[in-house]
Amino acid sequence: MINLRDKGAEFWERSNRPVRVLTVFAIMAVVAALPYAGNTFLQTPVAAFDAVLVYPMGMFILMALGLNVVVGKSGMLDLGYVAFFAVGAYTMAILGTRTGLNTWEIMPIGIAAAMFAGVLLAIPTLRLRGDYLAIVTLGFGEIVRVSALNSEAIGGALGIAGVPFPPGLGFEYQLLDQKYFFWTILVMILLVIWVIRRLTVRRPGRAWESIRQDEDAAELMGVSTYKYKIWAFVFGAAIGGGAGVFYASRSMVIAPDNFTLNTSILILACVVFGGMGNIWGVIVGAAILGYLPDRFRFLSDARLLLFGLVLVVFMNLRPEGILPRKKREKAIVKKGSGA
Amino acid sequence: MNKKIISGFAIAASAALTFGVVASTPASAKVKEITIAYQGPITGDSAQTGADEVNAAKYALKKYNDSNPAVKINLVIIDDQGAGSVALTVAPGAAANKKILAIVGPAFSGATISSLPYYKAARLPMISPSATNVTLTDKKSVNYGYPVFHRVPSTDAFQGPSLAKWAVQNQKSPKVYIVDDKTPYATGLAAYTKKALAAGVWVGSDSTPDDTKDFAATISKVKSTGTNVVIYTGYYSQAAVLINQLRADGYKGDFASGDGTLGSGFLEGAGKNAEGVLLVAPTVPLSVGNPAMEADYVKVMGAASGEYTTETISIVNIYIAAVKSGVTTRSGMLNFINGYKGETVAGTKLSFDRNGDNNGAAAITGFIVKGGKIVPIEVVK
Amino acid sequence: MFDALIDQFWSLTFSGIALGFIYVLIAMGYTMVYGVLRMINFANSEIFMVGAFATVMVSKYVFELSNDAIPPSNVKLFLVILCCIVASMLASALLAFLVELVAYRHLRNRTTNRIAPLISAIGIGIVISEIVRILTGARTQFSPNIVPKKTLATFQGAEIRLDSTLTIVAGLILFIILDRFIKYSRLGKGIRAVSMDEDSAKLMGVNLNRVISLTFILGGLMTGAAGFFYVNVYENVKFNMGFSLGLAAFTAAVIGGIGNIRGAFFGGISLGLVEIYASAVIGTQWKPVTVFIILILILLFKPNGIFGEAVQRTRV
Amino acid sequence: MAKTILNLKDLTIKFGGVTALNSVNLELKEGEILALIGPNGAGKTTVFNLITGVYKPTSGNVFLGDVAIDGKKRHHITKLGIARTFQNIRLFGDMTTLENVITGTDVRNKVGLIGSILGTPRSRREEKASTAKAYEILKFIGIDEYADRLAKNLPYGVQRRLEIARALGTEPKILLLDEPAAGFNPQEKVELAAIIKKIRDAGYTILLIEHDMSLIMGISDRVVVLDFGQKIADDLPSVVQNDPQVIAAYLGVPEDAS
Repeated sequence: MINLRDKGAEFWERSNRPVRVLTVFAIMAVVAALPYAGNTFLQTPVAAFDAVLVYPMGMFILMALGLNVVVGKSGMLDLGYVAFFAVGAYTMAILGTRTGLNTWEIMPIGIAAAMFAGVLLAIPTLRLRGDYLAIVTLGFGEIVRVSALNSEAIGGALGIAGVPFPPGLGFEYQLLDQKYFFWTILVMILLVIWVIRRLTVRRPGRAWESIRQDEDAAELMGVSTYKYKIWAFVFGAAIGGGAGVFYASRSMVIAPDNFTLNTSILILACVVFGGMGNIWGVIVGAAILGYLPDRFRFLSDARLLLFGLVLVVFMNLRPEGILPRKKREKAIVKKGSGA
Repeated sequence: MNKKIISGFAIAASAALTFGVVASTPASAKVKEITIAYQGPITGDSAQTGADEVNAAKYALKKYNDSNPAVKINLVIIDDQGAGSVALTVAPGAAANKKILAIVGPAFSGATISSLPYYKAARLPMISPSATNVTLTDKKSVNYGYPVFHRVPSTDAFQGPSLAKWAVQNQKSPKVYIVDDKTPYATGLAAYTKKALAAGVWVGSDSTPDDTKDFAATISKVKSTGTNVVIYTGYYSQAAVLINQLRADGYKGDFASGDGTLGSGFLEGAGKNAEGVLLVAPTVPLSVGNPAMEADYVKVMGAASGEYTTETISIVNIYIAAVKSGVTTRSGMLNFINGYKGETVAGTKLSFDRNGDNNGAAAITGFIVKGGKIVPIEVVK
Repeated sequence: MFDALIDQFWSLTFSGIALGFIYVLIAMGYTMVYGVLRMINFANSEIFMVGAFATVMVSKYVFELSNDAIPPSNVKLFLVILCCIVASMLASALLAFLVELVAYRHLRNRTTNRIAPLISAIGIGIVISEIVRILTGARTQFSPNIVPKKTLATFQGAEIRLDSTLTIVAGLILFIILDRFIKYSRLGKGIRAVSMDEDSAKLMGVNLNRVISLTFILGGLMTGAAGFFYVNVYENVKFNMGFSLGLAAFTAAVIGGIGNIRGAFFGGISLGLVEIYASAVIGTQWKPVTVFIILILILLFKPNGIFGEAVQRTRV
Repeated sequence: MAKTILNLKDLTIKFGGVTALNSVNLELKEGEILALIGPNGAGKTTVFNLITGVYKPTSGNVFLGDVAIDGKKRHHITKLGIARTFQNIRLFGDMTTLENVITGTDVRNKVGLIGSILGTPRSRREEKASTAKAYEILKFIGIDEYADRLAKNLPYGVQRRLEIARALGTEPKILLLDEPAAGFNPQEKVELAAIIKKIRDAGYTILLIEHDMSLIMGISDRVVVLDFGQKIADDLPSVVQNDPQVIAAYLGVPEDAS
């Protein structure tokens, strides 16, 4: 099968700076124009295409990028990622309905809360090995959901309604035309990509990569594995929390059933489907898995069945995902000057 | 699933979404077809409720469309899986699709709450056959559905006290244990039921999430409190599981439940354990309220009617009446609904107050299971 | 708060052990597969679900039992039990075999990525449960009463019922048979060899594919039996029933030390008891929270589960 | 006499009931090449694992200079100046050769997550310095032509040498080499010997596990022999070579016969 990743990378390397800039702008323009593509073959029946672009697609991409740092980059299997999304969303919902703070003011608080939850979970559990970590994180996700469900003070089963919309930034967010939401989330995604790219080519990225490949060897080479694993976890949590804040503000209503284990598994599927460890792959995977169920909504009864089949068949055909991890022989650091 | 409807809808929807510029159908143009939507769980854990209601809607529309009317009515099905999270994705689509003049549903309160902002913004009228959460028509609540939300059944605030009263009828000194299933519907009903019980009657509560298989812990509490009335406020399948385990463990007292348990599914699941169970509901099943129509329903649909059939058919009938009177827009539909005065297919009065509640819905019927049938006894006031 | 626990202690204990045995049998499906593949079989919950459905189908359509009819007795009862349990075990074993073939075998040879098979298994789990939903409908299906819920004896005020007793006794027998089989039979030794060291097992001439298939089938047989016992006690099935039970059983396997079948035995029984005690004390709605907090605490102090893994991963 | 840089005092470790090392004493002098030899299962790699913190000794201590390092975290020990290679190659296969070495140099870097995200001057300075240093080391070891190749695709001999390069990246005082010549042909062994000497001459102290006697005799200043977890000899190569106890251990002659 064609290695799309290498083709893309080859193109990138062959190109000079103007071509690169042009490519980036062309892609950005196409992506940003997506909300206007509702009447094309992309049309999702029943659900509005512009809304689908925001959730699930945009949100999934954002969360998959965050989870990818944990699973794809550092090799820790996290099945409870939705917990951080929930913490962010509930922070937004509680503060948004009870204080005068607006979405942008709550954003850092929500991210901090999710990071705190990340530390809380990471410190006792990150010493556990892979599969134990999976079940413990899964349990954590359930603990967060069930606690929200059982706490009448934060709405119990009904959740919290009337979460304020984000205040406009020179434009007004609209309910029935979600292009501003999409563009906002696009900016968030770009920001996250930029941060992850920076980390990947620098010391933290190498530390995570070495932990993923051989944790013992990494530690013996001086990598403080425990510290970097916590950082990966907390960094992933921050992205999940930020996504949660925005989600709650955009949805206006949140309830515990928005944060089930299914969401965690779906996000993990996005990461693996796209290609673990490769941010472009993860983005493509999340976009596809977020989009497909709504595109095939007309199948109604057989929709989930088809989704399951796609996962099985695709994993068997391309176990490393659509755009697999780096395979080419090229350092991603700049060549040394003093060599 | 009717493929023609779906593909027709897909085309309509794509046309409607073109750059958001949508011309609503001019009133003067000859309208040949009107589209309404059903919103509820078609897939997911609660799919049965959706299937029952969709079938009821299909039945009512088939009756109408087969009579060769001037304007036919199409049904679009919107699957929200009964979950707020999914409703958030589908509601914007329904709101933006100007072909849809009105919604039958949403079936569940949680999904309704999530959908409301969109339908309010699009002024898309909705009448729910089964969303009974009080806040939806509570002026002071953020979930207040005015002006678009309406419902046929009465709220949990009415059902709760009736359930409390009906449940204790056999006991001289009742000791009531309340079990809910942690859904918005059940927790709401449980709270109103508990509030209505006389002092000292309530002895305890437990919440058993709807994937609970083993009720041993709940049963132990029922036994150790000396309970003689168990009230379950959730849905029929878990109600049947609970009563079966209660009886198997030797519980001899009464068992009572609300409208979530009303239906043949409970009888099938509980078998002879269902005998003597006390039920209340803001409705009557079609088989009870209108046996003639039930017989016809079985003939047309090939199966007995399910939950909320009476409500769903009545709602579709309102829309049919609106179409017959020449309504072709959402605002026209909304005016028609607000001015509507009629009857449900079970013969009770049907009109809506300012908040969207059914004026005629306050009557809660009490039922007792006798001889393998749910028999309506009297109105519980 | 503790009234119910103290008052109904033996009754709760008895229910907890019966539930625990169902967990034990499902946990076998997880723990054995983990032992040889080092992978979580995420489709095991659906394998269990299909096993449970098999019992309902056989009792309903082969023996034409119904909820209202008098439960069968004596010879017929024995025959019904036997046919149901065999049907459940076979159905689950066949499905487990297919799951391995479709979701794991191809991937195992193609990638070292350990999460891809996980997603593939999750995918096939979705496919199985959706097929069942489309075939049987989304509502809870009730099973006819198979084993009469007769009280055999009372102990300290707790009623000891026939259906739970059957679960405990037969569950124990099945577990012992499996334990012996793995310990002494040639095939069982193959499984142990692979779970200790895949490469040297291969060198010793163990047919890896056959051993892995066999492990799935054995796990499927146990999981299917759990399906029968579940229906026998709780009398209902639903397309998505596997999820919560599978999760609990998997937790049980981890508590005992995943890959270790005796550990899973201990884990299953203790989880059954803890769940029911905790529900009685602090409310059923908090059950998942209690269970997972206990799991986290156990793993903090015993990072490989209480009994440890059957095989430690070699380090450095 | 050079001063002692690494000091193993009465080091004992037991696994279950088995004593893998029994009261081993060993001194490593600054700037020397010390070879650790012994039959299979004698406990050589166990010594490495104890020094690098993989195992905690049952009793006894490991001193780096005056500091007891047993019980310290592994990455901390690396930071204090001990680096190792692995008998079975454990490179980061999905990284390039250069990245492997840079990962080693990172132990001397100070920039954290936030600094890396913001791209602070220090972060940029450190990244640049690390890359330059890694290139230097690759050149020094003679594998710089492979800098951009993925480690897992390298020829076997280069992988072995990359292990050494990665360890050097951590700027150790002491380099522990675990069978660096395993699987090498005579020609490669000669080259390796030259590299090891070159490393020592550059100021590193080397502790070496090796089976190949000619290699050991050629480069080591001193040889320590382990057998069944006990130190049975510690002397100049030429002396050890003729020690009857050592010969017995290698030939498998029962000890009482020696």
